[in-house]
Amino acid sequence: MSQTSNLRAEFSAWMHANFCGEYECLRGRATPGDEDAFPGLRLKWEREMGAAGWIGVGWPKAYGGRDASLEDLVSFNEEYARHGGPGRAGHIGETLLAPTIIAYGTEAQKQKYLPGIKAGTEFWCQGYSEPNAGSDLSNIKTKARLENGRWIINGQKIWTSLAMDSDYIFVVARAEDGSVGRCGLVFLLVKLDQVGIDIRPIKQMSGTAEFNEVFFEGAMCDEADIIGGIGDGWKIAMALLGFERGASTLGQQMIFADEFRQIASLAKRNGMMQDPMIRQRIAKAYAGLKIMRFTALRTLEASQGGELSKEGYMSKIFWASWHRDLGELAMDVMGASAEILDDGEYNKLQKLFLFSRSDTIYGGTNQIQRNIIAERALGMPKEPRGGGIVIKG
Amino acid sequence: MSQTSNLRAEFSAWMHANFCGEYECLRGRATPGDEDAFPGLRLKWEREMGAAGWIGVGWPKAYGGRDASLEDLVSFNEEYARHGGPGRAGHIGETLLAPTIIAYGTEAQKQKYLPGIKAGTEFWCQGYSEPNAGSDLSNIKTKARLENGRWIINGQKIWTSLAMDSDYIFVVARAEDGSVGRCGLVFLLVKLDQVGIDIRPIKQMSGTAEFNEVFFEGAMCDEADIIGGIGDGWKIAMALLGFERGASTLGQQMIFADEFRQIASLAKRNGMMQDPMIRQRIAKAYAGLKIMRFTALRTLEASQGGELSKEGYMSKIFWASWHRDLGELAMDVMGASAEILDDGEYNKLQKLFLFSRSDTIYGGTNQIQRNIIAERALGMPKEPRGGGIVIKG
Amino acid sequence: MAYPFTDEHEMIRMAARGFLQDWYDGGAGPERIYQSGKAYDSRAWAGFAGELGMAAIAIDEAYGGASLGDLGRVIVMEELGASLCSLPFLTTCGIVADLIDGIGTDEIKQDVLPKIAAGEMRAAYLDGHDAKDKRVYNTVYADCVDTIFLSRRAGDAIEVVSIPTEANGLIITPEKTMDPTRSFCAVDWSGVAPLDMTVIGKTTQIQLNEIVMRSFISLAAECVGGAQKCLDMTLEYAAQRVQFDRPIASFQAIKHRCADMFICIEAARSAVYAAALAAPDDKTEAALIAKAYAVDAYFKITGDAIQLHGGIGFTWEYPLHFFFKRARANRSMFGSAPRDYDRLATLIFEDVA
Amino acid sequence: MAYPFTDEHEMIRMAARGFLQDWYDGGAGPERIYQSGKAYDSRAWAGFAGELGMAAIAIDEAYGGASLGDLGRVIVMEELGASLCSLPFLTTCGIVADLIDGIGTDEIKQDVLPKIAAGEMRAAYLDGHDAKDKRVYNTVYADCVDTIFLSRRAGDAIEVVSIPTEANGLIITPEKTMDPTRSFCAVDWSGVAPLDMTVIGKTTQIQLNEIVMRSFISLAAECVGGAQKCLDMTLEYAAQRVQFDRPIASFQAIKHRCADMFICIEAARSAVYAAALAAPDDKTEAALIAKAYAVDAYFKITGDAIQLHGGIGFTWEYPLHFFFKRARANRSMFGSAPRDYDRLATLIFEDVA
Repeated sequence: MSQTSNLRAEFSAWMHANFCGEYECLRGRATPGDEDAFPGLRLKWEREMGAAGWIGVGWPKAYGGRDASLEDLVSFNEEYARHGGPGRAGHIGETLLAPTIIAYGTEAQKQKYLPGIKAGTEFWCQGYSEPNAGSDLSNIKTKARLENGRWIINGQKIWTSLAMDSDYIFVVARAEDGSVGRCGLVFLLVKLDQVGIDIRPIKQMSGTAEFNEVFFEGAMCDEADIIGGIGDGWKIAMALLGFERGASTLGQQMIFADEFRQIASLAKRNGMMQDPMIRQRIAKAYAGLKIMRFTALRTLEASQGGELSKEGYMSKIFWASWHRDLGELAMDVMGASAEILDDGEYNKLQKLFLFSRSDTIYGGTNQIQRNIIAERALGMPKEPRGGGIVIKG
Repeated sequence: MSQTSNLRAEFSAWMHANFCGEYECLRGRATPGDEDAFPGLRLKWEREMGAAGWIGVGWPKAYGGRDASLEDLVSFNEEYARHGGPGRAGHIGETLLAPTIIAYGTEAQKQKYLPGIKAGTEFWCQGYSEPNAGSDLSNIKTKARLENGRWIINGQKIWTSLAMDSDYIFVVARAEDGSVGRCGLVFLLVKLDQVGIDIRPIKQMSGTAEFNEVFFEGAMCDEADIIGGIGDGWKIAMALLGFERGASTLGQQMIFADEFRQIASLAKRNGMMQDPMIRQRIAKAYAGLKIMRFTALRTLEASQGGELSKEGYMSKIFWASWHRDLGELAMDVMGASAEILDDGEYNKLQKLFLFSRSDTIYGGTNQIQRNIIAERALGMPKEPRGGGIVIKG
Repeated sequence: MAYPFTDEHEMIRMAARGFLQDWYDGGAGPERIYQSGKAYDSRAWAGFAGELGMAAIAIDEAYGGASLGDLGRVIVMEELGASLCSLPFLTTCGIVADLIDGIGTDEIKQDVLPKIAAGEMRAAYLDGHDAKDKRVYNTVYADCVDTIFLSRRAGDAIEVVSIPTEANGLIITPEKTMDPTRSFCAVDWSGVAPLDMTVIGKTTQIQLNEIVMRSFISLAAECVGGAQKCLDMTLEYAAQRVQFDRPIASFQAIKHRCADMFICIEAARSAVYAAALAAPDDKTEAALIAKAYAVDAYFKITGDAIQLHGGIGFTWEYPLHFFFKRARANRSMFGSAPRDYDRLATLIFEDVA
Repeated sequence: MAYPFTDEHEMIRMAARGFLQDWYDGGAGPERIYQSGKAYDSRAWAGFAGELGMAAIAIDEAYGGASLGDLGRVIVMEELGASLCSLPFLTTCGIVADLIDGIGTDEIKQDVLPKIAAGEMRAAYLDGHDAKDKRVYNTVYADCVDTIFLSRRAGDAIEVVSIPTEANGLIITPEKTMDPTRSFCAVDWSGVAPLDMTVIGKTTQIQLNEIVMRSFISLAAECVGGAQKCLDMTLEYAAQRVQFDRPIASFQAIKHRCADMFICIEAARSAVYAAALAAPDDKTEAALIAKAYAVDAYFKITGDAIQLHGGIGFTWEYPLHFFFKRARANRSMFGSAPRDYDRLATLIFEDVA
């Protein structure tokens, strides 16, 4: 985190010049809990960013990236958040799938898929979870079989965010009959717009629909649209998740900081700042923000050395729990008006309150996070799977 | 809880007339965390109570009791606490062992053991836990073998309270070689004053020693000093614990109420009552007291019908956690002076703070209580024992 | 049947539960109310209060009631809480019935209480003491009742008047709220002619508080009923949901969380029953405890239930969110739990030396 | 070696740890201090501060120090926390060294700082601003140092003076405290002749606060070190303790509790390191956060550790209780965490629109 480059200044100037006009209404929008805001305009904004070369700045130069340093990526994400840029419709393609293709894909896959991501014209979503593979992610039932040079896919994925706005989905499916758990899986790249695929939005308690069910009934992709080989699906899927712990968490934190400021400011205006207990909670929320930021820096610095440091495992549960508590604080700061829907709609803080209940669940529940921490960071023994006395004795 | 008898008035008058003079110094003493206070005088006080017929009021008349109703027992315990009577050195004999002997013992055992308990001249302690049988109470290693008409006992018990002041111990031991868990156990009545028994106090973090280790090296008792038969040990041991959920919890609650009043009164004197967060905690502690009382009434009323009602399972964890929180509150109310030992000794509230850390552990940890509630009150599946993938797979 | 209830209580509970769980219909009931855009169900009122006779539960026998007092109301409110059925029971058969019983003249009692007992009158209560311009913004069920009972200052005393909701100049504006299953209205009575207001009686602030605070017990009972329903749903889900080849109910993390939910609910239940049984002198304190404890418990339990259900827990389709929103709304009803605890602290410090 | 530390830092940590864990000796160190009745260890000071050179860590190179600043001090304090070694490091090498560096004249710096760096001077700090009768009751390590540095009001300014502990009329009374491993004294300087007081420098309340609050970071680091030690002990115990034929470390209730302990400690660690690295303008805020968070974390962790150890956890023989008592004592040191958070809230609300 020592020397600075001019990327921050360059990007900041670009945002200042371009994130305005018709895009003004996207300011601070399309964050989690609000992802259905202005779908068309958001995709247009992605193309704007792509055209200006601001997608894939962290990719290697060979694939059109700028090979930006960690420090620059942090700056990039911070500037984006500071300018109030909307939630990135392309982030799954850009920060998860693209690095996976670059690391594990064939040259043909790189040629086929990276340009559309980079241009902000092709969007991706993630096909991991299934109704019976939630916390137990390896319990995949979706099947893929090879027939006449094509993969035929049958099954169901769930909790797929952004599916309605996406062009492609990457799918973890079971290719070997009779295989269980992490074996026999494949990682496939599948076009969404085909007859064998049906997308149904899942309405959440916040009234919005960030997540979807995706049904596969004889859906198809080319034989070549597999990353790795048959049986490598689990490895690729996990490698992709590894890219998630990136500099974008710092951008997320700036969104959180913005939400926090809104709440503190409301408390100042409506007099709740006089309440000693609200003061404690405001101060603790602020401390949590600072702690998240420094924990992310520790993790990022450590991951530069190639090792994932232990404190990295706490990031998900910490931010999720923090954000859920922030939602409760927001309601308490609103006071009596917290219950009223102005214009019959949830306002931003009410949405935060409702949506944040899913934060501690999606992407690995708090319970699963504690398991992971106990086993990977602390080296404690694994939980027995079924087959103890519970099922058979 | 409808009609009243004159037992409350009678006992109150007796306490008023007799709990005075030399006994004055016992007022409010010898509660948990303070059990080493005035050992000699406490035993004398027990004899005083015994001589006046105030031990075993709940026993059947046939064994010298008064066959008191539940309501009378509640009154009795409340009056005792209200007068500030000291922790009862004889309670294990009176309220746990005696009912067990009455229910499961032989006539000879009743003749031999009940009179000493009733007179307040013979005291009992409990030999259940072992170093490797803590939460897993059935993992008993202490051995008992029958030889020439005597049981010979070898092994070790731990967390035995009042052992130093007791005359007898009841011991759960393994009589059948090779038996495991709940099988093959015996429940023996053993005199403590013999060469084969060594008692070592365990000093706690409060500096006091409520608990002891008891070592058995060829300790002996008569063949007849067994309750039930060989293999009945577990059943008897559990039946004895069942008697613990009795009216005495209401007496314990009056001790808690007294501690609470002391803390509230201190907060009033030292100005802490102005602190909004202390006010919340004081009010919540008070609410907890009231909840404990009514929960005990629900449980007692239900157990009159013979069934143990579900809410009875929460009593231990609720009071233990409440009491631990009360200890923390006490320290925070004391403020800066909380750390200082007047005259170099822990004062009553400091002892409460330190000793209460054991409340959530002895007699079944909070973790074990949650297991019990989940399995017995909520009907959830049992935990797999070892033999899952942890030990052998 | 368990203390403090008798067999008679238990029969009433079963009757109420039967009706209300049919209404609830696995969550379809609250969803229907949400879809209707009106946060009350007048047909259900006719069946529940009238035909089933539940409105009579706490009314004195002399006026056609069942004389079952706070304990009877607790039974009904627990079941209402478990179903989220949108009925003005708490205001009609709680606050207003108690107000009339406490301060009404014989004549008024004879007139009104039998109507309430028969389910023929629905009523809302409105505290207008500190209202600016004869307007308040937080009256529950004002838009679905026949009569509004308004307490207002009259010199040093408090006066309670009734206003028929069809009175000219009375403006009742229902609000959209986060909890869609309980009506919540702004009421403006500035245009009501004095002739349209009937004086029910006069009282003191202290007596009024004592009467109104009995409704804290009902609110607390609603919380216990809702929380219990959420725990039941969670236990059922955990028993059938398999992950890692085991029902998740067999995982200690789930078991212990459920155990904590159980403890929390049973503690709240004890507080509620104790308050229902409390002697008049202890009523205010016991009601404060019951309400503060139960409101916190309900919010915690609904949050836990969502968490333990995983993904499905936060969907709209699954009815947990209705309970969560009710629990959250109850945190703002009759003032917050921290305020209750602060009042309780005042009572405690008055009491100790 | 992990961010923000360099290899040099890591070497220092290993040296400090080696010395202090030998001293700790599985808990025998704190027990020996308890038995001695004196809550400091002067021999350990000679070895640690002098021979090992740890006293020099944050002193400027110009005065014979290592110039490692707050981050260097954090390393030492973490290790002191993990061992409970009874040394006046925080006062000598923290507050007093910073005071002299911040407000002393060149002459005084040249005189005192090299002595501190060499471990030849031990110092206590005493805030006498609001003292009645020149007497305070809460000075740590006053009975084991050479010099006491007293800040006091001098008109509108603050003046810092040094008093040798052998000065006539200086009365230092060690107190027995619940935490037996840190000296805690009442100090009465009413009988000290002005001649025995040397003025170190003058400052403002604001500057003094800034200097003294840097010691919050050290206190917080001590908490992190102690908490980590307690988690390590717990993990070790859970791995070897078998119940129900399984190591208890395989039970989810234990695993999840340990995971929560880990999260809590790592969060406190982040707060402490962030404060150590904070720019001068952010120092006060960062130090407040670090101290409030770490003090709460430490108390929670020691309580959890006792709970997870079961019966042995609350015995005197097992050293956890020393950590628990230290953690509790830290809750009262430099004011409480709620007070810190309230101050932080003030800073936050000054900042937002």
